[in-house]
Amino acid sequence: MTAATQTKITPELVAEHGLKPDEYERILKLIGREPTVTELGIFSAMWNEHCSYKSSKVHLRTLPTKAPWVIQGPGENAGVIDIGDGLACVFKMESHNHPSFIEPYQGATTGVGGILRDVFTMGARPIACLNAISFGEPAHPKTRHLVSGVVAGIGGYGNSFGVPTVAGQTRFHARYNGNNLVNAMAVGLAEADKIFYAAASGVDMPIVYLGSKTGRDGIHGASMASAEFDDDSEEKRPTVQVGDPFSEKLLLEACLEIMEKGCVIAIQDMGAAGLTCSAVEMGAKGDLGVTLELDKVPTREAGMSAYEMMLSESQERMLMVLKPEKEKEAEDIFRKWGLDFAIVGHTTPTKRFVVKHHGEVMADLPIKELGDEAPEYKRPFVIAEKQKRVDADSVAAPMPLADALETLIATPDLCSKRWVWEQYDHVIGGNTVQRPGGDAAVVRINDGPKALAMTTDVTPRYCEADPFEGGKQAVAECWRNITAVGGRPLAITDNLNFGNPERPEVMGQFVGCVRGIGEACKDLDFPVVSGNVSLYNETNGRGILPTPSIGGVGVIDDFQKSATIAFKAAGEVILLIGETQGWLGQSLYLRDVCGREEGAPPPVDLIEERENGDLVRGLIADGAVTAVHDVSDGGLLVALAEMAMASGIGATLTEGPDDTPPHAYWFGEDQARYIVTVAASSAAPVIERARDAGVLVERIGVTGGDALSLPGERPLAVADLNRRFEGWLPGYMAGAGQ
Amino acid sequence: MKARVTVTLKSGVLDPQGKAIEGALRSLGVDGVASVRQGKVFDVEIDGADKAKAETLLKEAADKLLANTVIENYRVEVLG
Amino acid sequence: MKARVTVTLKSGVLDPQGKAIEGALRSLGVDGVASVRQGKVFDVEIDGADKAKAETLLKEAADKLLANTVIENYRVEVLG
Amino acid sequence: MKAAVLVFPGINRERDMARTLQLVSGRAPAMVWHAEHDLPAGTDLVVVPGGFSYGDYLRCGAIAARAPVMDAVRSFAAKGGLVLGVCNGFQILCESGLLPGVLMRNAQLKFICRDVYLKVERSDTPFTRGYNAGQVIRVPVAHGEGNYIADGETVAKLEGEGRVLFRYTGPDGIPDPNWNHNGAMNGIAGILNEHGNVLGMMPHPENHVEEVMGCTDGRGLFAGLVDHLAKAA
Ligand SMILES: Nc1ncnc2c1ncn2[C@@H]1O[C@H](COP(=O)(O)OP(=O)(O)O)[C@@H](O)[C@H]1O
Ligand SMILES: [Mg+2]
Repeated sequence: MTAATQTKITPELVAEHGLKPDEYERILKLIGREPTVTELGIFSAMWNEHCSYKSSKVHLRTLPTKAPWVIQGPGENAGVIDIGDGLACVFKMESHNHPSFIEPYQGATTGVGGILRDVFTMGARPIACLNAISFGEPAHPKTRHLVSGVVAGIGGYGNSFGVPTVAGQTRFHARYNGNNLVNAMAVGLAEADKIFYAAASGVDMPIVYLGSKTGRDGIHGASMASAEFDDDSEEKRPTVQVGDPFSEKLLLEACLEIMEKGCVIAIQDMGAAGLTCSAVEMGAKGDLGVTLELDKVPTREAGMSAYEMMLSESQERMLMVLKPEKEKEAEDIFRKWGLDFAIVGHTTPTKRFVVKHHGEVMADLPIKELGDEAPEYKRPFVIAEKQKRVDADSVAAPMPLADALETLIATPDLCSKRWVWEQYDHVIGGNTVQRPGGDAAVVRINDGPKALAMTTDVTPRYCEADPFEGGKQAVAECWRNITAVGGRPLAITDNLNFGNPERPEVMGQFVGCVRGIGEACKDLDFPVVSGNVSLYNETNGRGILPTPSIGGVGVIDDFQKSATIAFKAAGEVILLIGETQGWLGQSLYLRDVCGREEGAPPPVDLIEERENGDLVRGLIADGAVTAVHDVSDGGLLVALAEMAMASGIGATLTEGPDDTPPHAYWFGEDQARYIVTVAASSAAPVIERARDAGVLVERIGVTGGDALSLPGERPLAVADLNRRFEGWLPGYMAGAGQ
Repeated sequence: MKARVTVTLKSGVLDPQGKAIEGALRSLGVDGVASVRQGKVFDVEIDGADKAKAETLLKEAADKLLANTVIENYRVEVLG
Repeated sequence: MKARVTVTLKSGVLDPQGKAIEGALRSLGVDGVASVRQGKVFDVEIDGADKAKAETLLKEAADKLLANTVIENYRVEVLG
Repeated sequence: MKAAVLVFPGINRERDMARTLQLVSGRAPAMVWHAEHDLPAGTDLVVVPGGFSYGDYLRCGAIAARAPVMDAVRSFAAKGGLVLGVCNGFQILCESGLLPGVLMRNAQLKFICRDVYLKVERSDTPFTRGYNAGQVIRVPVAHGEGNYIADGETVAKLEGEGRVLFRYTGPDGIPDPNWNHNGAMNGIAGILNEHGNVLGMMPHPENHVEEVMGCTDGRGLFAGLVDHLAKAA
């Protein structure tokens, strides 16, 4: 290591690599000498927050990850669950927040590309994408530009790659002004006994590089994702990666083909810190060393250094260990698809990670320790004091209920997101049973009758007000949405987006949310099988709202029995399942109608959640109900309006209870509730069935007509409501763009 | 007044389009092309006859909309 | 050798993209742009040093692939 | 029906198309790789499916239109063979000279995926005999560049010769700019070549053929082709 050691490792250089002085000390102790600059780069990639989870690991370990149907929990490229019939569902969610702020289109595309790769790396063909996106307040000068770029980017990649994007979430809040969030989820299908993993096995096995060439893309991208923004971060503008969905589609087909032909021993995609992370992971997981010969790496640009090649984040690349006797066959398949194929190294018995370039050893590090010895922090945290419960009687209604409903359904958070999901091809594959717009997407598996139900959920304002209840609620709502279409919820992936963990109050939000998520997962038998953490989402000292996005998957035995939110016919009885106290704290009514963002969020009773959900699922399976919708953001009246708008059929509603103020009854956000409709003749048996199950149920109205009528209020024509509901987002996006 | 804004990818930024075109030319038997990078041109008609003003205007248009300065460079020519 | 092929829409052919850009510029407050038409440039690296040969090559590339001559014109410049 | 579905790199609706052909005709189509020089013997229908061949780079369909297999398709069409291009397939047929005109960026400059209504203008073609003239069908679109444009003369000819087979309309079959999501001239969604044996269309009838999935309006196109080919045989 002669020439390589010539770059002096100064404290400044160490700091530029995002390594703290004590972390550098740890490196010196671990290797017993000063690292080369390439080695420093490798450590910075492996030990940054993004790859090492150094602030979050201790807490993530507390999450429930097991169930009889879990084939692979966290720790691989994606989680894997058994969905019966010899099939497995492979899924994960991942963030691309910082890149999407700097270059929204490319940031979003590469986010989608990355998560798709995680799924097909495991041998699964992607069948659906989902996303959860958060933007700053609409009035902020950057918001429109970010929305338009991110949405076009998510669509641009998924549409071209050829996977339907079927569900997601879109929200706006001032706390995302300087840090928008892009969380992308991919779901794939594989045969349960043909899952591929990252662990290499066997000494002297060839390591093969596949896919696109390596360029100087996003060098330090991984470190960037772990650094706070300040106002001149837009000036620093690191090279952003450009997504190439065309190459990834070829990579998918080529990978699945060589897997099918039995060529693959181990496979790992190159994501953040590309070659470094993937090679180290393959070796470390297989208890083997790895030697890389960088002269063999296909490059896009001349004169790339070892440092650059090890840290490049060029997209659409894979690393594999192939069965030596199948090498030729694999190469032919890759050449047929027009992709690069090169043997760039081999496994060794030494457990060292050795990188050679131009005949020189540029790095020689202990491979296990690179991952295992990464610093792990028990960062101090403070859990914020709980907010007071808002007494519904203390909230005066500033306007009639009808006006409030009209206002709410045209707010940025509650309005229709059609403008977004119409830019996503959500029908390709011919299996999309429920398109975006319902509680959960339903995607038929092969030719059915089985289907998967999937959704992403979180209510950040609840998490901010009470991280523990908010964490629980995110999981519960996800579970509820899957239930509402008739699905049996099986497992989740989580994407934990927070501010700077070095601030105790932010760490407190993180810890609280993780505890809440864990509790809900345990009580609902809804384990975590994969996930991702994104910290330092903070600008000028102000963090984002805590946003633990939950992506859930469930199974429906017969997709033809899945329920939808649209009213089906006039004259049907509308039933409300679950208890309504009129909880206004943190409700959108309180925020967007009364202008008060305050109070304790609605508590989540997981036992009630389960009982109510199990009842609803049973009713759907038995064909006893005609429409189903869970009650969430905006409360009961908003949910009813959504059912009416989805069908064009109105409803006449009955008076709420005397002991609850009407606006609290109609707009409160109490949890564990569903609205179902039933044919008039089956109302009584359904009510009886609920009572037998110990579940609260009440008749709240009858469907029919073309307006929504509340006692004592002017009737609201469904068509008018729909115009308002559909109007806000396109109107906003068409507005003067800045 | 006629003007042209030419927008090209910064060097080092991946150009998937260019790459695909290279491949297509090769398979069409057009030999001797080492590399292709694709960019955009905007032919703009501008009101008025003040060259300096036109240039400022076009720079503004490029910065605000026509170019994505994170990954692209642009050049403005007022042709008169 | 470096060369550039510029492909533009024939006049008379509708350009929805250009139209939309005009509208967007207006709503961004960039005033004074009467019309925009969008085209493409291809920056091509050519093997060898024979200018005449390069030009023939590029014309072939443009005719065969780079331009859709039903609606587009092209221009070839060898920059050397 | 012996259908051949062409597969170019980046094509992604070939599975949807193959499943539909199998479902409606009872026979799986041959999947034909772009590098082939010949179509399978006995092919009586060539389908160019949707997707993003070559990433839609350069111009949609431009690179695919110049693939070796397209020479075989051109001579197949010249002999009167039936060719159907859907979405990217339509773009490829235009680029390959088998159909006139071009498909430009959608007027809104956005990719749009939604169900649209199409008026079937004629029922006396192999592609539309499964429908009644004037019938309105609902099928999905999913494209960013489906805005059909041709010079005035070409459009006049297409209209005059009854070669516009599908047109975007409202649910009532009446043309309406609000229902022309991509801004195509005259609401043109699908056109026929001069000899009546090559159809290109932007919408995806292959995604609306199954009762259990909620809509079968796309089925008539394939059922009509099966019928036509059975009678011809
Ligand atoms: N919040 C979380 N909950 C559960 N598992 C997590 C979480 N965050 C990360 N993981 C798991 O840690 C592993 C590493 O994650 P990540 O670095 O995001 O994967 P990749 O390297 O594939 O991008 C994955 O198996 C992932 O599922
Ligand atoms: Mg991965």
